[in-house]
Amino acid sequence: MMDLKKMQKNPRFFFLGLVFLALLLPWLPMGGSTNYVIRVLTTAVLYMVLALGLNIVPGFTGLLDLGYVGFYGIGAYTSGLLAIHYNMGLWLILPLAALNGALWGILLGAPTLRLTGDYFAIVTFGFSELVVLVIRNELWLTRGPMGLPGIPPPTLFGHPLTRDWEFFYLILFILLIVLAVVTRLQDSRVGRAWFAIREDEIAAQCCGVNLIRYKVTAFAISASIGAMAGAFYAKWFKFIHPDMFKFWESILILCLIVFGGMGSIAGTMLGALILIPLSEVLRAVLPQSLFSARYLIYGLVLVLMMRWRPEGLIPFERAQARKAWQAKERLGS
Amino acid sequence: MKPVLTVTRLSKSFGGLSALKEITLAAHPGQIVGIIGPNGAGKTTLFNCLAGLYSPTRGQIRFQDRAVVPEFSEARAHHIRRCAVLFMALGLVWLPLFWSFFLPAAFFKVELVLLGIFILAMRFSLMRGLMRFQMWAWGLMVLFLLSDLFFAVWWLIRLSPSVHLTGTHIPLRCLAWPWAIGAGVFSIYLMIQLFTRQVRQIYGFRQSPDAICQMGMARTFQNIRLFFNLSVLDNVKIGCHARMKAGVWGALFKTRAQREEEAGVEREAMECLRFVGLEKRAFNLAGALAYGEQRRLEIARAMASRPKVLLLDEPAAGMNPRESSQLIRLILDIREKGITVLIIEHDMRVMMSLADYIYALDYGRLIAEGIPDEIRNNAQVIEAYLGGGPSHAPT
Amino acid sequence: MDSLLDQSSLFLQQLVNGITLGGVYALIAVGYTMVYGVIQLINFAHGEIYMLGAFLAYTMVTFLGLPFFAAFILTILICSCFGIILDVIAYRPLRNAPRLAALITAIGMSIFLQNLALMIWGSQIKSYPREILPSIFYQTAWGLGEVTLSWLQVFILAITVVSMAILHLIIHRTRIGTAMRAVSLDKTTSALMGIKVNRVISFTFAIGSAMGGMAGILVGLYYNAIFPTMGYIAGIKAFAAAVLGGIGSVPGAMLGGGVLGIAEVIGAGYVSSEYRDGISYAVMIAVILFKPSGLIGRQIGEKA
Amino acid sequence: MKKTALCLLIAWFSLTGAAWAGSTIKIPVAAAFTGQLASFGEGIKNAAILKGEEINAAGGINGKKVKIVLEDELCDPKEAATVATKLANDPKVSIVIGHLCSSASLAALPIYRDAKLPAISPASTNVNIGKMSPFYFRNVYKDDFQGLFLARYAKLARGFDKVAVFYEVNDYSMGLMTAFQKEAKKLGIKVLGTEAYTSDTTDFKPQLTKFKMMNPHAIFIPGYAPQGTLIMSQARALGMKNVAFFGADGLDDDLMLKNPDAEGLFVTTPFLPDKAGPHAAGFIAAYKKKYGKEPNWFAANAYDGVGLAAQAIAAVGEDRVKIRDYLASLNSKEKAYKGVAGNTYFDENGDCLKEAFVKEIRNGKWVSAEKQLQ
Repeated sequence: MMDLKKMQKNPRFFFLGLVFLALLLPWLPMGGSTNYVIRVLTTAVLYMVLALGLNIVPGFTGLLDLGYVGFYGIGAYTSGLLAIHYNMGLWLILPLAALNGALWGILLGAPTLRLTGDYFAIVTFGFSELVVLVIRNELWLTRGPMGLPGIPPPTLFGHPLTRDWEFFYLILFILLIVLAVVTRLQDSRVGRAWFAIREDEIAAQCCGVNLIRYKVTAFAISASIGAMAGAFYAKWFKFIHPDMFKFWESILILCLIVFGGMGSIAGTMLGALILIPLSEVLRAVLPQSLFSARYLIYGLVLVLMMRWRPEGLIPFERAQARKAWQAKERLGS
Repeated sequence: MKPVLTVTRLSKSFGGLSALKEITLAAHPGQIVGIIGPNGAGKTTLFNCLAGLYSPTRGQIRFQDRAVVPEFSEARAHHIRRCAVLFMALGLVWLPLFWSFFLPAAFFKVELVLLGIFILAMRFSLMRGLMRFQMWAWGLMVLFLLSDLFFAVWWLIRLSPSVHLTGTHIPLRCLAWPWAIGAGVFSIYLMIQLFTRQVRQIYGFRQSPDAICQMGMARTFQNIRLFFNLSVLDNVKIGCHARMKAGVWGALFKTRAQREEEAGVEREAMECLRFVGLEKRAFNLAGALAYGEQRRLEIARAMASRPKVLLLDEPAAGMNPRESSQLIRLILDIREKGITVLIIEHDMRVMMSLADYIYALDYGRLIAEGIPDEIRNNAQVIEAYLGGGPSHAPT
Repeated sequence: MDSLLDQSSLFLQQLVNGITLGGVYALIAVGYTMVYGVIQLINFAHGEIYMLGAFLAYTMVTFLGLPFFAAFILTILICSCFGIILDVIAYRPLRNAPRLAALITAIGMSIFLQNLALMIWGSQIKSYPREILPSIFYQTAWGLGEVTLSWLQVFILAITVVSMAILHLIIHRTRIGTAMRAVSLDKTTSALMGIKVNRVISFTFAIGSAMGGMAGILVGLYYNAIFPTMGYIAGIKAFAAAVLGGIGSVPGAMLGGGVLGIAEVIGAGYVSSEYRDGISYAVMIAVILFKPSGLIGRQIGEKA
Repeated sequence: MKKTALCLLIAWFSLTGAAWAGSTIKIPVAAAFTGQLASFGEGIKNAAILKGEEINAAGGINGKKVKIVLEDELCDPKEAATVATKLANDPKVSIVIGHLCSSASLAALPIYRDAKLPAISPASTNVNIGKMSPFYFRNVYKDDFQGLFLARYAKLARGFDKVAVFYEVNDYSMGLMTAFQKEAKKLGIKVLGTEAYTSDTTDFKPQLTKFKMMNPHAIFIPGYAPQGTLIMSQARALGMKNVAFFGADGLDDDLMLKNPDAEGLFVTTPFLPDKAGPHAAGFIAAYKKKYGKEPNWFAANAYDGVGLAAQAIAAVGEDRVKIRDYLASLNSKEKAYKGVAGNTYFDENGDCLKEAFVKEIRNGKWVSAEKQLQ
């Protein structure tokens, strides 16, 4: 892929170009359906954030986490409840939701993280199901299946955000923050420890990496990112419902990172950018009877990717090679 | 002078067969200690015990007057775990039933949540050997139990059949209360027993591999265990991990300290690579290296943690004579840095030319020790090796 | 407040319900437990096979108008073939890939099959026509006061027990069974011993899937409802049962199924019917955390 | 990155393309036409199309032809929100008929509100929909009314005073249950117990066994038909022979007729073919002719919804706000829209009061119960 080369040449320029393009989007002419397109793209970016968050666990640390949507839901309900009962602003809610997510991440992670791959997956899955069950049945807290309607919109300097492009910019902003967090972690001691665990747990241990601590850290950070995404989601939709946080979501997000390339940040985002609008394309293309079965495609993506290109569109190795290349530039040797 | 590493009467058995029997050895600073023996003699098992990957069945390992493995028995650890699990299972079984008989479901759910938290805490602490944490968990549990008993008595005092609660039935309640209280008392008893045991065990857990690496004991592996998808440089950087401080916050906010540390580590990593002669390949992926290079990279990674003791597990395996002579020079250089080297090697030429002192193992038993010449002429060793086939005969 | 007698009969009735449910779980659990025992893979798609079994039999009975027992046998055969196909096209290519890959493939397969069924049969709840079974099945076989046990329940339990017994014999008495146990211990070595590993694995899939399909039909009969997503919850609960009993052991699956079924029904009956599904998840998590080897499973040693 | 560009391009065209349509009056109908609740959506679809054809046959609205556009949202809140945005940003759309499920309505509602797009829901009965947006109307009664009505009917017409409630864990069902319980307490009906199930449950025996021991006169199932029929069969199998079952409009589905155990079930419904007014006769006949079966209440309400929309557009043109004001102005019996399912007029919340009827299954057919509560 040639423009990946370009990315290697001057990644910063390329990146800024993308951001600029994104900022430009709402003002392009689209035959009256701007808001619709923007809404779809907002969803896509939201899933980019989610994918980046999930990526930390299976991508960086190499553990299959099927319970991610649980944290997403926790974040959404934290945000919704805080907004309704204490009408807090988004800027207070985001960190609180993140904290709550991290807390639950640690509570779940600490005891389960020593399990072997597939048992871990199953336990996380059970966790997310339990979260949904609790949300469903604890009416006094979440109003259960009645959902949580009438969440006030976020405000910026007293001016409430209602238009679609405003939300688009907001989620872009969140994406940039998360992106910064993830990249910085990736290039730090923590990130290296994660990669080491992913590559070879025992060798990592013998290099002085404290498995449990770093796994729990990864889990907590991933959870808090998920919760932040959830917080935004609640503020954006203004209505949340237990059905929005079903197991499907976890699979969908997993599908994004598998498709894009587990462990490579660019890949994850690319995956989200391709697969999420896909479902809208399908809505336009498929007849209604087939549209309800569109998850079939995602299942197929998982299987085929694993069969023919398990490393995804932008493989982890290539990301690492690029990093090495940049290090070479830096050291000038 | 005092030995840097001492192993006393170390034994390790997998199920029935014992891989190590009563091994006792010592390594002095700046020494190159060789460990030889035919296949299956338990050499690698010994290394795994030293590096903390296995927990020995019996025996003691001391590293610079610090206990890597204190006088410790697996059996006792298992007993603790059994008690703990039994206790939790009991809690899981009796609390729900008990509550479903006596109190409305709301209380019961709260109880289950608390129990859940308690169990997570318990599990976490058991796993990590964080005993203080565990005592807190127990304190919590005591509170639950006492409150339960209190409620039970309370309900029994006012036995009004009119109370409308989930499944409150007089006959069942009459059955329930002695049983519930009995269970409560029993679990409290169990708890106390556990408590005392744990207190005795507080410092009784072996060090984990990462802690051992922190102490300054690094190792390489017989079957190469590199991080193949990472760059050579990053491999060595991870080797430096043990000495670094930067945590999540440092990474997020790129604090000055963190930046300086990163730069320093990068420099040192390059030095390590230069030391083993891999600086040219620093920016390739480790997977792309040749076999010999990968072996040297493993050594570089181990060196990066500035160890006091270096464990080399068959470093010369599969090397041609030129490479292995290079290796010998490398190891001698390492010794020059004042690092103690424990080395497992089949290639007797390498071993005899390197080692200051040699321990010979066979079937997990120490059959001979001494300087190379003694070993070379030791009848038992020769016998063991001839048993292993003449090709291995010491030269 | 009702009398003690009513209470006891209520409890008995719940027990009966629980055991029947447990039988069904056990039948599905066998598929998981065998496949896991042999290639250490959680075959998420197994729940889907159970669902397909139900739908295949339904299609045969309603559209092709086959007699029930013919459809029964035929479905089981098709399901076992299907299991083999699944193994060959999806899992075999990944034998030497990292476990994560195989696991993700399994999940993908399960989603794929579920939505395929959604496309073919639609999401409406279907039910077998009552005529396909002799009416005796719907009469009570055994009634003590308020407690009733229909012949259908007896039939289900009988089939469960018998098939389990047969399975046990196959695994412990026949050559292929020995081969299975060998492969489950060590693939490469048994390959060196001249065992055709792939064939053995396919055989395992076949048997497991046959059981799954059978369970599907029985459930379809018993609850009179089949729908594309039925495999999802049932699959997870069955897996919980397998883990509870000790994954890799057939009697374990049976025991686990029974215990889980009873636990679920008692929980729903006495504690809270809202958290009914939660019970099985909780049991599963607890077992995995504290006794991964299950009630009577063999120890899973952690290799350093 | 090329791939991305390509996909974006495709997405772009399919999305933007979706908005362009012919120069007719678009009346989108948003409901679940596939998925679990498709059978409900079907009635809505049929009736809407039927009404559309009738309008066009009569020369359209002010000479313009009407185009009924079906938008499937699977009763999934997220889908509903996306569909809602699509409609809200389509300049051709000036009013929406939808949504079906209350959760979908709640998700779509803020979007319509922000876009000032009026919507008429033919089926969302959740209590707090109305007060949340001035642009959301519905020509169906609310859960609280229905639950209250059922309680009264059970007590006064059938004389039940020991009832157990077996509810599904969803907004519709629980709304009904609470309303029912409130009224039941007033009327002195003893609610022996309430048990829950979820939409993917197939084994109801544990809960039913509990009910059996309480031996109630009747069991109230405020859920949907697919589970309802299972519950009834399993109850009979457990030997609950002489317990009556009743439910709300969620059970009003021909699926029940297939089940011999459902004999004697009675449910509320906003529309009964034989109780309906004179101008309903034409609709029923046409519907039967076109689709070969009796219209259910979903059909009737959808039919009225489209009719109402057409009337509004005819009166004030295609301006969204004007239409909204027009609908809001229908606030008394006199101004009411005379539909096939009774008169439709809105209170200040955009909710409407309608009378409910009761129909029951007698030897395998839906017939209106001889005892009605007027």
